[in-house]
Amino acid sequence: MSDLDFTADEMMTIAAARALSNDDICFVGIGAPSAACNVARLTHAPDITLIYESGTIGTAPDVLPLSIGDGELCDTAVTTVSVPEMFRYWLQGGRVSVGFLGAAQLDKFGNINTTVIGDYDNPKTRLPGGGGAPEIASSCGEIFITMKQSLRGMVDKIDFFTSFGHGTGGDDREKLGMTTKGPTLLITDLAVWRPDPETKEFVVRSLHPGVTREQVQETCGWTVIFADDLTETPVPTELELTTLRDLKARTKAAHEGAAA
Amino acid sequence: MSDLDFTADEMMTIAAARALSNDDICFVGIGAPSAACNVARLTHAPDITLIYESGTIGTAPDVLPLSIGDGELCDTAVTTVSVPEMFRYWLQGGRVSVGFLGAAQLDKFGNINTTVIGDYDNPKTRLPGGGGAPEIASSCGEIFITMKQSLRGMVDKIDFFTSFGHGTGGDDREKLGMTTKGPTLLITDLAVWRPDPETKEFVVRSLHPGVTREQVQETCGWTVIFADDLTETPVPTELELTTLRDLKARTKAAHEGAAA
Amino acid sequence: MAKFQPLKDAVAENLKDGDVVAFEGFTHLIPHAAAHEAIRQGRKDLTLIRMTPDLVYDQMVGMGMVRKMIFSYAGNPGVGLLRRVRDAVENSWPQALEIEEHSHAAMANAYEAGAAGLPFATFRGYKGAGLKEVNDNIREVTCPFTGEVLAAVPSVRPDVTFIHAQKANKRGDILVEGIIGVQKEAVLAAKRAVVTVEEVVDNFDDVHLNACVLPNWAVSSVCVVPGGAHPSYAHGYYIRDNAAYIDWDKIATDRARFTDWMKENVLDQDETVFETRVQKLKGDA
Amino acid sequence: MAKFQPLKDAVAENLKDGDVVAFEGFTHLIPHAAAHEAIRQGRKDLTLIRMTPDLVYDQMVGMGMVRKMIFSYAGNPGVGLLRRVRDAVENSWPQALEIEEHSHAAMANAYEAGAAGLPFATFRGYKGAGLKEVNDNIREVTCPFTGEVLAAVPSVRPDVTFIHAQKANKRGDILVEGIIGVQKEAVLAAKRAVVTVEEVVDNFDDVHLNACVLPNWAVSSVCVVPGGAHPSYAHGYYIRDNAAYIDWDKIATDRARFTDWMKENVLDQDETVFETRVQKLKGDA
Repeated sequence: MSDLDFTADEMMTIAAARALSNDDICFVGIGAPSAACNVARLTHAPDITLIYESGTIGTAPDVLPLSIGDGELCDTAVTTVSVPEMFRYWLQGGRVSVGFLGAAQLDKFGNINTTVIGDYDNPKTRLPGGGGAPEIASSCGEIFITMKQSLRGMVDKIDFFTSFGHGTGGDDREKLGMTTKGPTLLITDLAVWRPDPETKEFVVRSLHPGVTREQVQETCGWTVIFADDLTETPVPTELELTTLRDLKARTKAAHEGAAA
Repeated sequence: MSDLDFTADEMMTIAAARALSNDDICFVGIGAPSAACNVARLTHAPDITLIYESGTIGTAPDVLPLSIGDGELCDTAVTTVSVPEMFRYWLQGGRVSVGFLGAAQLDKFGNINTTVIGDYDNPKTRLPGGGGAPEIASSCGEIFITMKQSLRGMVDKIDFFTSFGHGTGGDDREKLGMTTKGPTLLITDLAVWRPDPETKEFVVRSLHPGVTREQVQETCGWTVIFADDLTETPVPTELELTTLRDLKARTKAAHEGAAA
Repeated sequence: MAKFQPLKDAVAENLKDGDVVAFEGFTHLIPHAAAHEAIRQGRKDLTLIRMTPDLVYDQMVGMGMVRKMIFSYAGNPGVGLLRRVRDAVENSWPQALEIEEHSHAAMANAYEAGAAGLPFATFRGYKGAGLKEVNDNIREVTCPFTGEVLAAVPSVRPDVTFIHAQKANKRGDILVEGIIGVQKEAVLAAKRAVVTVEEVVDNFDDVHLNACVLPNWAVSSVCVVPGGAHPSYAHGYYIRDNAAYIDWDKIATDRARFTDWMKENVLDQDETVFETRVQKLKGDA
Repeated sequence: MAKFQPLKDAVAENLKDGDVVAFEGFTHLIPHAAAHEAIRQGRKDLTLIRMTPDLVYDQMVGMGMVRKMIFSYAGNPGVGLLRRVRDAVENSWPQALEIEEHSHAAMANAYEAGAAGLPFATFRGYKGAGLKEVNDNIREVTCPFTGEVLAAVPSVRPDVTFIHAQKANKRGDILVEGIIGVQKEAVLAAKRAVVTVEEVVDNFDDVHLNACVLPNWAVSSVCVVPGGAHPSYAHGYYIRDNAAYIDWDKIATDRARFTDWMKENVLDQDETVFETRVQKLKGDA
């Protein structure tokens, strides 16, 4: 381990950032995905194209947006298009390589629920709903998911299929006529997961520094499979950590205060 | 008759211009309709909205465009939208009150052919085709048609239904599910025609000054019906004539020469 | 043809009890002032449409004005849940709320189809998605060339749409810039449209040839309400009041606190208060 | 990701015999220079798509490069017929030309659907129109909500699209302004896209937020060809050479005169001639 101090949250964001490349066209969900995408842009992937569903294409915000439509996104974008155009030409048109999503509930096949806890018609908790996720999940070349582990979040059976991952595994996507890869990566605060090529069930490929198998299992509602060649996630570099912390600090200042 | 000299062509354009009102949203075909629409704008209807299918909304050209997409149309427009938006939101959206069309062949029910003379697969003459006309004819609130009379142009039976007028008359439009009025006015170089309310066959309502019933019939391929209350088209006013001639002179100079 | 009039008159003339209404704005240019006027006028039995119902719909639902909500993301963006909407859905307070839920793609396409005068929208969506099972307005069409089965939803056709925009010119043409969302579509899909603007300028001669401009004949009423999008923002005028969005989460948690806040900040005010609210947000816009 | 390269290389790399190709431009920004390069390279057996095939398609058809043409208005705008197209259709000279004919609304919707990745487009059109009887690619879909029967056409998905635009920036992003036609759709609907531009500028910082910009990753090749739209025009650079359009009508009337003109003005030239041709047209642009 390095002598750098970092939180599990920071490790999660940085591990997620590393998954993105300079050539990616990335459709960014709000929250954790937004931080990861911008850390990627500010470190190893300066030319990555970030797209937010508000219509902003090729944005380079100096602070993280609170909403997906903050003015900062538009000011720094290559262009800003209408929302119908965004969903028709850019997302459905098949021009996005990676969709980055968060999740309230997730199962081991990458299916996501952000709609309701409990029954749809008589919900225990009404969540915000899917927004762009149902079509992000089917139209992007592949899907990265990032979320903090918890028994409430990583469950054996999600209450509602907001967006489709690998269904019940195997070739479920192909059966529905989907030609995109679906979830290919899950980054939590404890580990990096990838689906098994056959079953499509998430398998832990690396544990973040200091994390044990037991911690991963205790915060996950399904029986976790660990890769035979399980490795340790490389610790954050100083550049990665500084970039993330500066970004968070700028963001906090911008959202708490009013205008300069 | 007035002591003003004017040609049959000028009378046609001016009679057509008079049919347009200040509140009209007018989809302008090229050629004769374009001259009439702009004479209306430059005389009694200064606030008329002229739309060309190139995407220019609310144009006020100083010279008549040669094509439907001259730069002048864009420079003077309230806004210029993409062609898909033009056809989807503005035309199909039902926001155009009058569509103004010319015709190569026309029948007595206002059906228009600008596609082929002869058989479609083995044409005697291949014409340019419909362009925007098929949907202009069905989507605009009503249709005005303007053309010079000739036995070749005003025929008993058109060779091809480029755009639908009143079909075989009566309620043919309703039968096809159309809710717009279709052709309500025909202005030729000899007369002003309107469809009979029941049969939908064009009836001559007024003869241009100096024109006889015989002249109208000799240049028309169907048996012409004249209104019981047939009148004479008012002669062009000096303002109308001057406006049209100035417009034509500016246009000729602009199209023959190169840039200033 | 657009007429310039006070917001009070525009709302009274254009919004009726039982209407299907969209107050649109995709995080940017949300017509808060117009929505607050509708709340003051006490409209009832409304069907609200919006991709991203946020604070104003939370407020209208909490005030008992809403029978049904058609939407695709009912959250306080970046903050969390809409607590008044949640209370209505989970506990029928202050009254039951019927919901028709879609994805963003479906709603964006439905507005587009509405603007295009079509009865439905087609898109490649809802594959494997649970909303298909709970929303009877998600159906299918088959491509007559390839046989591919695509999703279909009814077009959105509001009785009236409210939007906020940056500028009108003296003729009543409207300019929307920046994140334009589905505002053009929402206006063109509606029978009537009311636009609040930051200011009126002489003309749009300096406006880009292809800017998003709505001609005056596509709009019913134009009302000058500076700051009328607050706590949303107007690009070029003032920035988003992110702190207000974060605060709302606390206000809306509690029914009594919500009711008090609405009285003080909405019912006992008029639209002139918006200009004051954005004063401190003008620096960086 | 766009690469900057000479027009000759871009055409050679992107346009193959037998391709389905769109040289788009709605009277404005017609990619004449790119089409002339394609003529010089002697491509064969092409399927040409365009709403308004005008001079360049008349020329390509007359040079025997075209197997099929998909279009909605085959005229010389404001002047008359396309005489080489007519000669091919009526007399099979220099070879037979298959045509697939649509209305503008159908073609515009077909490009839109192509850009949107859909297999077909739906619209309310072709009511009572004769094209339905002669074009098997005009079919129907039924609204699953209202039962209304609408028209359907296959989406346009070219192998390659060529457009001309005003500017690229150094990153290869493309700016199109003025009458933007269906250029964005034509590029996004295609597998590959080649863009000729008037000039390259450092950046687009002064460009309107909502201007029509194609990001560099949506384009294959960018070629700097000043004047490359002539005798069409580039808004802000030079005006339409209306006299050249009127002249074309005489040139194209006669097969021998056409052939001579093509040799002198196209085959024996290269793209640098376009800059010279627009010199006299720059005054009023």
